[in-house]
Amino acid sequence: MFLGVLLVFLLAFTSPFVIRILGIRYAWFLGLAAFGLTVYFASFLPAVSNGAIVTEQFAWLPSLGINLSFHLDGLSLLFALLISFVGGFIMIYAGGYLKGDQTLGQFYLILLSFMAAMLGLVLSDNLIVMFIFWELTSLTSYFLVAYKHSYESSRNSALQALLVTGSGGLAMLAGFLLLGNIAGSYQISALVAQAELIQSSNLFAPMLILVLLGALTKSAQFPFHFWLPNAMAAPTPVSAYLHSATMVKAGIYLMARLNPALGGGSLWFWLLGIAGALTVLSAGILALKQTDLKKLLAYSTLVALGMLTMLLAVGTSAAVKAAMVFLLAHSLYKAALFMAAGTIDHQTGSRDIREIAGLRKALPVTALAILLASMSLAGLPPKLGFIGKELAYEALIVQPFFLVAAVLANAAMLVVAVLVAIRPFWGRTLKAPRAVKGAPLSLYLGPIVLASLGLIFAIFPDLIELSKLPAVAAVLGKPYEFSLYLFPSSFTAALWLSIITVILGLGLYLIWPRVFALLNRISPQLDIGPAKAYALFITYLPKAAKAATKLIQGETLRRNLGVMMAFSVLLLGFTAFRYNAFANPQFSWSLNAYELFVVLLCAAGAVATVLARTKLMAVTALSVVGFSVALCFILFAAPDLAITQFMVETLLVIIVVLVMIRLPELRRERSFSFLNAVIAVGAGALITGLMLSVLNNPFNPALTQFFEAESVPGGFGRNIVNVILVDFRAIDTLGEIVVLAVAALGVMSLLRPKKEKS
Amino acid sequence: METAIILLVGVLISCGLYLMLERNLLRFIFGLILLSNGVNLLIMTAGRLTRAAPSLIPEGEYAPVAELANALPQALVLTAIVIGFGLTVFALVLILRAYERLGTTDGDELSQMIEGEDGDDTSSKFPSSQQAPDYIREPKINPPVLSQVRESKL
Amino acid sequence: MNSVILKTGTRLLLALLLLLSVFLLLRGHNMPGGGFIGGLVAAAAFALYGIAFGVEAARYVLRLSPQQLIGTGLIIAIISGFFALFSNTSFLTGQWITLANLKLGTPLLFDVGVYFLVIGVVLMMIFALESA
Amino acid sequence: MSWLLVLPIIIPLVTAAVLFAFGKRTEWQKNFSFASTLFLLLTGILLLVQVAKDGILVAQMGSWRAPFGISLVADLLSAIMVLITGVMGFAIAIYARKDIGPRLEHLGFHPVYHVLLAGINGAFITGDLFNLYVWFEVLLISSFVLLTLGGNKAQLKGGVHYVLINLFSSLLFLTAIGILYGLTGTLNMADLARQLAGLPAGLVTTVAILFLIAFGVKAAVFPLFFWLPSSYHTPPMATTAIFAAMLSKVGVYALVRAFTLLFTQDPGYTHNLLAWIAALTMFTGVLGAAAQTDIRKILSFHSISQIGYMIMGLALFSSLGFIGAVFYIVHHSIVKASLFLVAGLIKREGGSFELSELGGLYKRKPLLAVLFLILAFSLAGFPPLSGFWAKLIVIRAGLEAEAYWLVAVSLVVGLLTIYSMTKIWQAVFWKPAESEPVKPVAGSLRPLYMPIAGLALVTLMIGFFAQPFYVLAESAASQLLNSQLYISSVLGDLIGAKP
Repeated sequence: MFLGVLLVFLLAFTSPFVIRILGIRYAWFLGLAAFGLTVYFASFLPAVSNGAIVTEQFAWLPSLGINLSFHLDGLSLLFALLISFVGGFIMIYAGGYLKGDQTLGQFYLILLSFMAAMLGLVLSDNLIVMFIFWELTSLTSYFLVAYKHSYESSRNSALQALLVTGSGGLAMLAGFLLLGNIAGSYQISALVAQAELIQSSNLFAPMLILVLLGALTKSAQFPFHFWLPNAMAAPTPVSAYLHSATMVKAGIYLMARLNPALGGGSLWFWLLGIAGALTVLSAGILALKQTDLKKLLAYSTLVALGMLTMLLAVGTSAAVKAAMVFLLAHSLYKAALFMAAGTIDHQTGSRDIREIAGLRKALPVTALAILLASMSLAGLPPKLGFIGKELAYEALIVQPFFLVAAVLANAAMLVVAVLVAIRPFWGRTLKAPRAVKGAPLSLYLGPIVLASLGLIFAIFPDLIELSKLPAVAAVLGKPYEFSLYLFPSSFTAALWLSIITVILGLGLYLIWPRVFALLNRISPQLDIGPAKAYALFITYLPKAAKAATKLIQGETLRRNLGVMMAFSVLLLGFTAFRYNAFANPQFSWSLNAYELFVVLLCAAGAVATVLARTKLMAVTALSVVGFSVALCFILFAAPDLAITQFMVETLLVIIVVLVMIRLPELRRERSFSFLNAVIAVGAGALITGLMLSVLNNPFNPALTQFFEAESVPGGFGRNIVNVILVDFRAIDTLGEIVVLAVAALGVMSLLRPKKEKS
Repeated sequence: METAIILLVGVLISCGLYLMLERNLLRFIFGLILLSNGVNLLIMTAGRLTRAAPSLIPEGEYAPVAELANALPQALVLTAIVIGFGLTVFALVLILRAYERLGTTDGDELSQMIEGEDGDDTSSKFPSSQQAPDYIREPKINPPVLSQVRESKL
Repeated sequence: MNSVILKTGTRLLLALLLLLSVFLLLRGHNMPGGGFIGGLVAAAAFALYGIAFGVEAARYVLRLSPQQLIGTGLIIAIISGFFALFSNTSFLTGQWITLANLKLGTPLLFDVGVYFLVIGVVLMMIFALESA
Repeated sequence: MSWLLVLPIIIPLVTAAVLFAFGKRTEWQKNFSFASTLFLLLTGILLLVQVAKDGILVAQMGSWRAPFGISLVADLLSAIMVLITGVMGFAIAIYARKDIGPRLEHLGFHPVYHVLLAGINGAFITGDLFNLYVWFEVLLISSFVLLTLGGNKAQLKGGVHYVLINLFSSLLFLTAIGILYGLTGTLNMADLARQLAGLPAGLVTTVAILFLIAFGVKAAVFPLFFWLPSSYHTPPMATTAIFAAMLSKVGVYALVRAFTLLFTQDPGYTHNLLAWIAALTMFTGVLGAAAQTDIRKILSFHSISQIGYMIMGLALFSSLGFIGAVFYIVHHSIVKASLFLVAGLIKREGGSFELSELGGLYKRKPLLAVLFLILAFSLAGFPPLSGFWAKLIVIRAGLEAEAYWLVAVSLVVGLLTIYSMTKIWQAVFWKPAESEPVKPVAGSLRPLYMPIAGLALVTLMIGFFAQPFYVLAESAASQLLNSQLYISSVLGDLIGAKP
């Protein structure tokens, strides 16, 4: 399995090169490759139908419990088959659709990477590995949606998709990590056995919310649904793929996959149920205000996803069965519809249902495909969509609110189906932007095959039954037997509901022009939803960030230093206070008269420096400080230090003067800053206090004693300070002279450009 | 006596920090010098002060015969003085250069300047003085004169 | 500056100060002094010479450029640490020999390196500022 | 054996000294510089292998035994940091061959670059607190010079900001050392760790705050990071790259060392404080990035934000937290530096650093686009690149430590990181160019692409083959958690003796 995924990746990364050799035949080659993959997966069908699970495992990051483990059960198999089978048609279709595009190689690179990531996602048995593939699908779909990236709208839509699914992804990562912590393993197949332990954990609720955030954003559930219609900016083959078997179904897959471990509780039910029902209702309404074929279909996808979410929320055997059948039906008809819509767009240059009509003669196969597929969309017999809808009604009957939502939305879907299937093909030929030619085989092969499959499966439900649709058992986490039939033997409640739906739908279609106008008139006032929130976020984030940064950072160096110093003083003061660190300071006042004089001189110099109005005064005061510090060193028996201080001070004064004569006179500061003074004095006081407490502790003279003892015998020198400098701690001195050297070089290079200019 | 020196350290640090928070960059350097003097004294004091003999071992002896001043902090301070010297001189020259190129020693003015071109090594990429806003342009007047102009205005 | 007295005096002073600086350098291991202080004195001597005769003249008397002095000083200091390789001890371990009652060792060599470097550094700074 | 520890410092120092003394011909300088960084890289590999094999290595400078002489100590963290310095030093030296013009070379770029490397390695490998100060100053002064080399106006403006703030923090560090010395009478970090255990915890923790602030400035954490965004965008990109790769990492390293070895008296207070700082650093950094429109400034602010993640790992004070911090340090050094190098190429190929003035590079420079993509998405933490593992480990550590609020912050910051990386991507590569493309620069730019490609390969490698890196980080973390190991390795038989 992993090899298969890798092969698709390999195909992806070689496509820009291979396509140069094969040209447009490459599309057919890729289609065949995908069908080959389908056959490969199909070969597991008999075994998996009997409850077998195929597994594979490779070590990756075993220390964290992250391994490349894969398993193929009914659910994974259903998805793998859909991804590869639908994918095959998409590859072929894309070749025709994007014929002549210079960057087709890159397109296939991303599309194949996306396909590989989807396959990896549904096959992984490790939460983290699954997450990695999950993110890869987000990433690759970002590039797919922005394929026409020279348009700003494409870029924005792609970013929106990435940010919405990305934020869900991040939440999901946290959820997965929590789940792993609770269950002690990231192995998905191991979670089922731990279901009770997981659900009784006190972290269960936050974990579930985090995980579901990922699933709901990915599957575009309310209130995250807004990115999906915008993602129509992608080329049609991409939309067809993303909407039918892949991307958006990833969230559904995840919920289904985790259902045995996490499902069943009331939180699960309410979260998914409400999200699903609201998605179904809002998407059903919003679909009625569209005229763009792709947008119409996009909202119908949202309805389907909402249905699936509601079914998974209910989670009974009947609901899961309905979900799986509905999912299969939807994948088939939605891919067909999108591809057919794309064909219309490709051939006419428009996909607005108000602009196109009478195409049935020019595009007969497409017309047939769209008719078949939209029957499934409308839930009419004899299509698989009908069976799926019946099953769904049957399962939802226990929840009246969900049921009402489903019936209303399906009525709207009937409208959409009619709009999509009838409008473009019947009626007078309107003036289309482009003269209509017959479409090539690559453009109608996919739609007609997929649409017909929905018909075949519906007429011969045994085909599905034969395989026992092992996905259902996988989602339920227990064996499950069932049978499918196109028409029930009697008038069941579900059938009545279907009839009601059709009547409602037809009625709605009759008043559609008015509904359309009404919706479009009130929609600006209704623009308060999550899409608006996202728009506000995107617009105001940079502004808010700028304001916040300005607030924190300020604009001036002085402000920065002030904040840093104030922070330091506050933190240090708080800590000292918290620990009562200055509890017992030590005082030793014994001071000779001349010592006192030196100390006072130094302090006076410091104060004078602060008060100095002119450069000269400041330098004079500074050198008083410097030389009195040198005197201090003499007083405390440090001759080397005193000499150094004297010499350095002299040199520094010379250099300061050399520099200062080129600088303007000191300006008076506007005023005495009380705040600055508080900070400065506070810092001085804190350091003083700290030192007084430190000096109260006994001093450990071990180091100095060692140096005194070793200076002559080991260092052959009597000046201990010098022996420390050149021997005991010579590497300090090495660093010190390096600093000097670089400082000198820096001074020279700073001053040199001026010399060169003059 | 340690207490007195520590209080002196406090004064030096306070004065130094206050100066560092002033607008004039030259004052910042003065503050820096005060601060480093304060810190040097602090390190000296941390090794405990003594009025005893310097840390020299008398001729003919292998070890000190009487109490000596603590040699280690002296060595540390010596290193710190030298390093501080190098850094201070560099900072000073940097401010000089900044003044010559940007025409101000006022930290606030300097920070609020809008940057012209980026930091490429080819300085020829700077916008020509016609297009550049005032403060990016090379000061046309010689710096000392500029300062006089400013003084007289104030 | 054209004062003959200053020029003659400076020449003499240069010699004297250089001598003093070497003295400070050499006695530094036993008495206050050392490479850093010695280097500063020597640099002061050259700086004085520079004031009297101009930077170019000072550069000429110096023979080596300040940059080369810095490099040489640094190399000497580092090399003094490598002598330890001969006794298979770690970097900067002192190696000593006795020559005619005089203890000579690599820490002294290290100090010589510091001495040259300090001369170079101070002169480089002062020359740069003077000629700028 | 002891020489292996000195080499990471000595190789660049000797190189610098030679270039100082004899480096007049620039071609010769370049080759010498290149060869030296190659040796540095090999030394780093050798050191890491040796430490992984034999455990913590210690060398006593001048053969004076600890704690009297200065110890050089290489535990796994140090060895990893030295290796990263080697890798980045090597890659950026190649880039600099072309990026740094003859004018800056003449002004002394190469010797100072090597001094910087020496300072960085010195800081990573010293076991002595005052010596750490010295190496800090070495790397600081060389960063000052590199930052202002050439002295154009933006550089001078940024330079003043950077230099003055860092001088302040240096003195703060020195103060802290002085106070700690007064308290213990020693400077050797292992000895300090041993002695601090017996001292009043309140006083020690107060001193710890001083170190937290001093190192915090170097590491550029909230609210001490101001110098970074004011200056990182001004010098040539080769310089910025080595700064972004290593400078703030030295601060992070120092924080890690201080708050695993020295100041673990009251983690309930100090490490909680670190957690708050980490959260605020992450958030303010990424907000800053969201506000900018200059690529270099976006990347600079990102550095701050990412440092928050490293500090978060430290603050969690657990094995997994440390592993995450180590992973983050390594990942960020490589990726962020490469992104700055890419920014330099964008400027050359697209003519600007400003997002609004750029565009169309996806079509014109696909290789650059691919390189940026790998690096940017690695930075944004997309799997399976190195940034993903770093993020994953830190977040998991946070969850295990039940620091949920911290995890929440890091997740939100993760989203904003994606936002600001895609902002660059969309504006520079996807958006059509507004104006005519700039004239192609004379000469081949291949030498500029090569190091970036190499580094991008490294982030891919870490991503795809994470296990060996994880195991290494795990051992490093276990050494950090077990400070007794460090102490006994340095002090040896002294360990039994009373302080």
